[in-house]
Amino acid sequence: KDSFNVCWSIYVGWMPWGYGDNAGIVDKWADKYDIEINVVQINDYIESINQYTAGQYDGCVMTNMDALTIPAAGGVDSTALIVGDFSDGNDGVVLKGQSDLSAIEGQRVNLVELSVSHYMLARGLESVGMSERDITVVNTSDADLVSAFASDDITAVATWNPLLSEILKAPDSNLVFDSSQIPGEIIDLMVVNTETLEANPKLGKALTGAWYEIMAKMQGDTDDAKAVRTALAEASGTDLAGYESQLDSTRMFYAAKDAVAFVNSPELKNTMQRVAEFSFEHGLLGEGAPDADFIGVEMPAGNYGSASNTQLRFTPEYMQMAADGAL
Amino acid sequence: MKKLINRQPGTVGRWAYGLLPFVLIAIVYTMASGARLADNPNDKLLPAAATMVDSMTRMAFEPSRRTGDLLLWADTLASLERLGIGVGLAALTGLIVGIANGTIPLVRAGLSPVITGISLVPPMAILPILFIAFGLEQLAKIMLIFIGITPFLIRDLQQRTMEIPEEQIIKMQTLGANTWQIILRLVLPQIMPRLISAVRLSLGSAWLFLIAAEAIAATEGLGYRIFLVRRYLSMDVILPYVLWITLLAFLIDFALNRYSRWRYPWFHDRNQ
Amino acid sequence: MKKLINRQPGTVGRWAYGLLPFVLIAIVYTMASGARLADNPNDKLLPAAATMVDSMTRMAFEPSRRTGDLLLWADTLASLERLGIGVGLAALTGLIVGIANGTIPLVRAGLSPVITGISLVPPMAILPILFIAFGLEQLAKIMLIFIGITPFLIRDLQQRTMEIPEEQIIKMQTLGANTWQIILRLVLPQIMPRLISAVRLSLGSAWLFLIAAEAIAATEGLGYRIFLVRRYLSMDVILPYVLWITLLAFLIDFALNRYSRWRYPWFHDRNQ
Amino acid sequence: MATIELKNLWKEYGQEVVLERLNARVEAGEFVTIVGASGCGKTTFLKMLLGTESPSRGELLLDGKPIPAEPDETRGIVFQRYSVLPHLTAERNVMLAGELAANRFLGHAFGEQRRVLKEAARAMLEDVGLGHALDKYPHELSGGMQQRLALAQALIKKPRILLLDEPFGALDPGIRKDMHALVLKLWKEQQLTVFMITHDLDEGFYLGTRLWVFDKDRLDLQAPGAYGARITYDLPVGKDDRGTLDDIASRVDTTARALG
Amino acid sequence: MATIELKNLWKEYGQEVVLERLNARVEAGEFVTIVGASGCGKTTFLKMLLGTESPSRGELLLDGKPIPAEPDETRGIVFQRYSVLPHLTAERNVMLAGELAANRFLGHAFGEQRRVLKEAARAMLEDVGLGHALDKYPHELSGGMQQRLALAQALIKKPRILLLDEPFGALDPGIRKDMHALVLKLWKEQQLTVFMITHDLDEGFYLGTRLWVFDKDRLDLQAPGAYGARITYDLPVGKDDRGTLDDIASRVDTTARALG
Ligand SMILES: Nc1ncnc2c1ncn2[C@@H]1O[C@H](COP(=O)(O)OP(=O)(O)OP(=O)(O)O)[C@@H](O)[C@H]1O
Ligand SMILES: Nc1ncnc2c1ncn2[C@@H]1O[C@H](COP(=O)(O)OP(=O)(O)OP(=O)(O)O)[C@@H](O)[C@H]1O
Ligand SMILES: [Mg+2]
Ligand SMILES: [Mg+2]
Repeated sequence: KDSFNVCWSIYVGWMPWGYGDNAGIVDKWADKYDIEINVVQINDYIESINQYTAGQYDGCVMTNMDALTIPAAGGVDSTALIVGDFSDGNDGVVLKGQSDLSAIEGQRVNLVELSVSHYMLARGLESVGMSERDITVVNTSDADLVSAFASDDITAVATWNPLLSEILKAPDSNLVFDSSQIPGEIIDLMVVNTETLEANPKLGKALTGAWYEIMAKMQGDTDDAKAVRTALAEASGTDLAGYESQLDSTRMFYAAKDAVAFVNSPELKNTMQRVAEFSFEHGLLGEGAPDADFIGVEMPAGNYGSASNTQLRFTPEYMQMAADGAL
Repeated sequence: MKKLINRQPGTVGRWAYGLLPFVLIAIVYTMASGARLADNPNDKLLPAAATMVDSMTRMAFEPSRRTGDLLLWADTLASLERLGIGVGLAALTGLIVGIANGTIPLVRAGLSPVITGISLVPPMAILPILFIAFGLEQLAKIMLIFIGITPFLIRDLQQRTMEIPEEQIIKMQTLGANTWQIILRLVLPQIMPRLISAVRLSLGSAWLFLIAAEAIAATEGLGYRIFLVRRYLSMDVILPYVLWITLLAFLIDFALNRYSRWRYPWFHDRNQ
Repeated sequence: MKKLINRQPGTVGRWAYGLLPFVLIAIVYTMASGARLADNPNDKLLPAAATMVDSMTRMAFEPSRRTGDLLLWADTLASLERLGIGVGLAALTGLIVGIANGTIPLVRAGLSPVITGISLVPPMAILPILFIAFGLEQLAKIMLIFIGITPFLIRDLQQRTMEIPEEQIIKMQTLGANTWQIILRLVLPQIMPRLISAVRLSLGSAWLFLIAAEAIAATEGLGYRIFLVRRYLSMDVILPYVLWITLLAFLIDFALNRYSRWRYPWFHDRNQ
Repeated sequence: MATIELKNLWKEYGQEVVLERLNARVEAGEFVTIVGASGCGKTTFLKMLLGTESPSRGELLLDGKPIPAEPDETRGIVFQRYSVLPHLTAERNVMLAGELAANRFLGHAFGEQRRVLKEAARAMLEDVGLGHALDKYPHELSGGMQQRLALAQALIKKPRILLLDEPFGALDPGIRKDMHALVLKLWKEQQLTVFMITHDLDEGFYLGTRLWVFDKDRLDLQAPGAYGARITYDLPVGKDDRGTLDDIASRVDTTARALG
Repeated sequence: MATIELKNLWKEYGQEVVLERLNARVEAGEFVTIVGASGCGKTTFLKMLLGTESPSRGELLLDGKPIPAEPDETRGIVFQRYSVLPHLTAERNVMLAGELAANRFLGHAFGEQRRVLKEAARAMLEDVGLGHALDKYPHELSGGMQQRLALAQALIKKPRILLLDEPFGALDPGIRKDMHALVLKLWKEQQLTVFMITHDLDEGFYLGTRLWVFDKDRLDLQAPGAYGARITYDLPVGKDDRGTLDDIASRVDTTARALG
C-alpha cells in the first residue's frame, strides 16, 4: 500500500495541514518517501473522526480525549503521531452578565456535549467545588453557537476558538474559566492507525517531515511567515489579527523537541487518566466498559489502563527523528 | 402468455414480492456487519442485531445513569411534542392563509408573491436570525418546523381551494351566502380532507426539520440522541432510532389517512 | 358594492398589493438593523445594506487572496454542479422506477412497499452511514440529494403513471403495442411534463440537502461558505448568500416551467 | 315577479364577438328554452343573467334596473354538473339556504329554527322523489337523483328566476322524461321565470312557453369569432309545425359543423 | 372474418350478477348495436369482447376459440372519451399503429417506411374529414373531430372487429349525424364486424343490421344485483315498427329508474 488518506478539520492548530496540502509541502515529502498522501478537509469535526474510525482514512486530526473515546473505544488501535499543540486558553467558559464562574450554578450551559469543552467545563466546576449536577448541559452544535449566543435564551456557554473569541466580542460576555488554567490537558494530535503505521513507517515519516517544515515556515516575524499565517487565517474564515489572537492562546510546538519532551513527561499520564475517568463517567468508553481503565493507553512515561486492551499509543518516535533531523 | 403489463400477481405473490426487498436488505446488512465484526470485534459501524436489541432494551427500559429517565420514551415524547405543536401550528396557519388566498382575490394579490418568495428561502441558511427572533429553546425548534413547512401548506391549500368548482361558489351565492359564509360552509369543510393530505405530504420535511432543530440545541429528543451518540459512532443506538422514527412516521401517516377516510367519506369515496 | 369574493384587483392594484409585503419586510429589516447598530456599531447580526453590498462586491469581484478564485462564482458553480448532478440522477431514477412501478403490476408489487418504507427514513439521521458508504467527496453530497428526493420522485411519478387513463393503454394494445412499446410511446412522453413538475416540487428539499451536505464536508459551495462564516457571525455574507440562493431557486423553477410549457403544449394547454 | 329586458346586448371576449345585438323582453312566469350550436354563447348569456359576466355593450335589465353584477338569491341555478355540495347529505344540501339566512355569522341554525328547516327540507325532498335518500351524500346518488336534489336545493330558496344550463344532458332518456314532468310541476306551483338551455330541440319544444334559437346569422368561416350569435328564432311554443323544427335543426347543425 | 359466439355467458363481480345467460352468434360483417339502461352491463360485455374482463361462467368464442384474454390488434376500439393520445398530433396518432409494427423495439419508423405511413395516415385523415388538421393536437380539436380521429386511428390498423362504446354520446346532434354516415361508410368499405353501444334508441335502430337490448328481465328492487341483465331483444333491424321501439323504450326506462 503506498497511497494514504488523511483528513483534517478547521481549527487553529490544524489549519497548517490545509496549507501544507495547498503549498505542495505534503506532496513533496510524500514524493520523497515514494508514497502518495491525500489530504482532505472535512468541515464537521466529528464526522472526520467517525470516518477515520470507520476505516475510510488512515489518519485524522483530533484531541486526546476524542482519540480515546471514539477510535480507541471503537477498537481501532491508534497512534498519536504528532502532538501539534495544547490548548492554553483556546477553550473557555463564558457567562453573560456575570464575571464569576460560581455564578454558573443552576444555569443552562450550551456546549458541544461530550466534547473537550464538556471536559473543560467539568474541570472548571471542580475548581469551584461544583459538579455537573449543579447545572444543566444543553447540547448545541458548534456551528451555531456564535449566533445562538446572541439570543436571550443563552446565558452560559463552554466552547473553543474561533467561536470563543467571537462570543467574547459580544458586549455582555465574560470569560470565567479557560484552558490556560488546566494547561496541557487538551491536546491536539495527528492520529494514525497503528496497524497502518507499523506496516508503513514511510507514512509517519512523510507526515512528520511535512508538519515540521510547515511549522518552520509559519513561525516568526518575517514577511514570508506572515504571508503563511495570512493564508491560514483566510482559510479559517478570519483575518491575520483574528488568527494570531487564536494562536496566542494555543501552545504550538513549533520545534519537534518540545513536543517530544511533552510526550515524554509524566504529566501526560495524569492527564490521560483524568480524561479516561471523565469519559467513563459519561459512558463514552462504551456501555461494555466495566471501569475507567478498561482501555489501555501506552505512553513513554508508563502505561495507563488495561494492558491487554491497549488501543491508544503516544509515541515520540517520529517527532524524535524530526528533532534529530533524521527525516 | 399475457403481456407483462397485463399480468397481475396473486395475493400470495403480492406479499412475497413486497417482502422480498426487505428480506434482502436484512440479509445484506447481516452479511456486511458479520464481515466487519470478524475483522474488528469492536467495530461500531455495523453492529450485530443482538447488540442493537441490547442497546435498545437499555434505552427503553433501564433508567439512564445521568438523568434517571427512560431515554427512548423521554426522547420520543419530547420529539413528538415538538412535531405535534409545530405541525399543528403550520396546519392552522396553512389552513387560514391558504383559504384566504384561495378564496379572496384581493388577499391573494397581496400575499401570494411574498409567500412564493419565502417558500424558496432555505430555512437552514437563516438559522441565526431565527435564534434572535425565537431564542434557542422549545420555541425555536417549533418555529423551525413551522417555517419549514408552512409555505408549502399555504401554497398547496391555496391551490386546492382554487380547484373548488366555480359552480359551487356561485351556487352558494344564489342561496344567499356572503363571503364569510361561503368560507365557513363551503370552503372550510371541503378543504379539511385536503389539509390532511397536505399535512401527510409535509410530514417528511417536518421530521427533517425536527431532527435538524434538535441537532442544533437540545437536551432530549430523538434527533438529539442521534447526533449525540454520533459522537462516538454508536450505530447500535442510531440504527434502531432511525427505524423507530420510520415506524413513528408510518404510524402517524396511517392514522391520518384512516381518520380522513372515516371523517370525510364523501371525499374519499368520490375519488375512488 | 360586490361581495369580497367577487372583487378583483386591477393590474396596478395587483402589482401594488404584491410588492407591498416585500417593501414592508425591507423596512422592518432596516429599522431593526438600524436600532441594533445604534446600540453597538460593531453588531454583526443585522448588518446595514451598505455593508452587505460591500461584502458581496468583495466576494463576487475580488479574487480571493488565498486561492485566487472569485468566491461567489466558484461557490455557485460548485453548488449548482452538485445540485444538477444530484437532481438529474434522482430524476432519471424516479422516471425509470416510477414508470416501471406505475405500468407493470409485478414490479409494483415488489418495489412499492420498500420504497414507501425508504421514503419515511429521514436522510439526515443516517448521514454517518451515507458518508461511510459514499466517502466524503463529491459522491457523498450528490448521494445525499439523491437519497433525499428520489423516493418522493418515484412515488409521485408512479402515481402519475397510474393516472394515465386505462383507455389509452388499451388503445395502444389494440394498435399492436407490446409492453415496452407502451412504455416508450405512451407512458414516457406523457410522464415527461409531470417529471418536470415533480422536480420543481422537490427542488426545495434538494437545496436543503445540498446545504446540509456542504456544511459537513466541502471546500467550496454556497452551503460551505455559509457554514464557514457562520462561526464568525458574518451575516453580511450570509444574508446576501441566502438571497442569492433564493434567486437561483426562483430562476431554476421559472426556467423549468417555461421549458415545460414550450416543450409540452398539449399538457399545459389542456390543463388550463 | 320579474321582467327581463335585453336592449342591444353584446358580449365580446377580446377580439371574439360571442353575442351581438340581442333584443328581447321576457315577462314574469315565462319558460324560455334556449337551443343553439355548441360554443355559440348560450352559457355566456346565462352567465350574464346570473351576474358572473357583464355585458360588453347594451343593457340587461331586471324590472327596469341593470341586473345585479354578482349572483344572489333572486336567481337560482342548476348546472349540468357540480350543482350540489358534495360534503353535505341530501337533507343538509336542501337545508343550507335556510341555515345561511338563519345566522349570518355562523351559517347554521339551531333549536326550533333548525327543526322547521329540517321539516321544510324533507317536504321538498319528498316532492322531488328523494324522500328515501335524506342521509345520502351526493356521490351515493345517481346522476338523475343529483339533479333532482339540485332542483330542490335551488327551489326551496324561492328564487324569482330559475336558470338551468343543460341540467338533464347527462341523464338516461327515461329519467329525463321524469325530470321534465318535475320541472313543469314546480314551475307552475312556484310561478317561476325559467331560462333553460338544452341541446335537445325536442326537449326545447316540449318544455317551454317560448323557444329561443341562438345562431350566427353571419358566419365568416375564416374567422368564426368575427360575428356573434343572435336570437334567430323566438317562437311561442305550440304554434309551430314539424317543418320549422326541422328547418331550425338543419341550420343549427350547419353552424355546429362550422364551429366544431 | 370473424364469427363470435356467446355460450351461456355470465359475468359477476363478487355477489353482484351483472350479466347472465347470454347466448348468441354474430357472423362476420354484422353491425350489432346495443342499448340498455345505464349500469346494466353493456360496457362490461364490450370489455369481455376486448379481453380486459373475463367471463365468470360460460364461453365467449372467436372463430370457435376462446377470445384472447387481453386486447390485441384483432379488435379495435373507440371509447366515449380518452380515445386518442393527447401527446401526439392528429397525423402522428394515425401513424402510430404503423410505427409500432415497423420497429418492435423503438416503435418508430424511419426513412421510406415513414414516408409511406405518413401518406397512408394523410389519406385516412382526408377520408374522415380531418385533412386540414394534420398537425393539431387533440386538445385543439372539438369533440366531434376527436372522435373522427379515434375512428381513423382504429381503422387504419384494419381490425376484424370494431368496438364502439357510446362514441357519439358527447356530440352535438348535427355532428352526430355526420358521424353516423362516416361509420356506415367505413363499415361497408372495410367489411368490419361492429359492436356499438348507444344510449339513443333511434341511433341504434338507424345504424345497425341487428339491435340487442340488454335488460334485466327479473328485477329484485331490494337487491338490484341479485339478477343480471340478458339480451331481451335481438332484432334484425328494419323489420320492426314504431310500436316495438316505443315498447323497448318504456321497458328500458323502467329498469333505468329502478337502477338509478
Ligand atoms: N372567459 C372566456 N374568455 C374567452 N372566451 C370565452 C370565455 N368564456 C367563453 N368563451 C368563448 O365564448 C364562446 C361561447 O361559449 P359558451 O360556453 O357560452 O358556449 P355554449 O353555447 O354554452 O356552448 P355549449 O353548448 O358547448 O355549452 C366560446 O367560443 C368560448 O370559447
Ligand atoms: N370492476 C368492477 N367491479 C365491481 N363492479 C363493477 C365493475 N365494473 C362494473 N361494475 C358494475 O357492473 C355494472 C355494469 O356496469 P357497466 O359499466 O357495464 O354498465 P353500462 O351498461 O355500460 O352503463 P352505462 O350506460 O352507464 O355506461 C354496474 O352495476 C357496475 O357497478
Ligand atoms: Mg354551455
Ligand atoms: Mg358503459
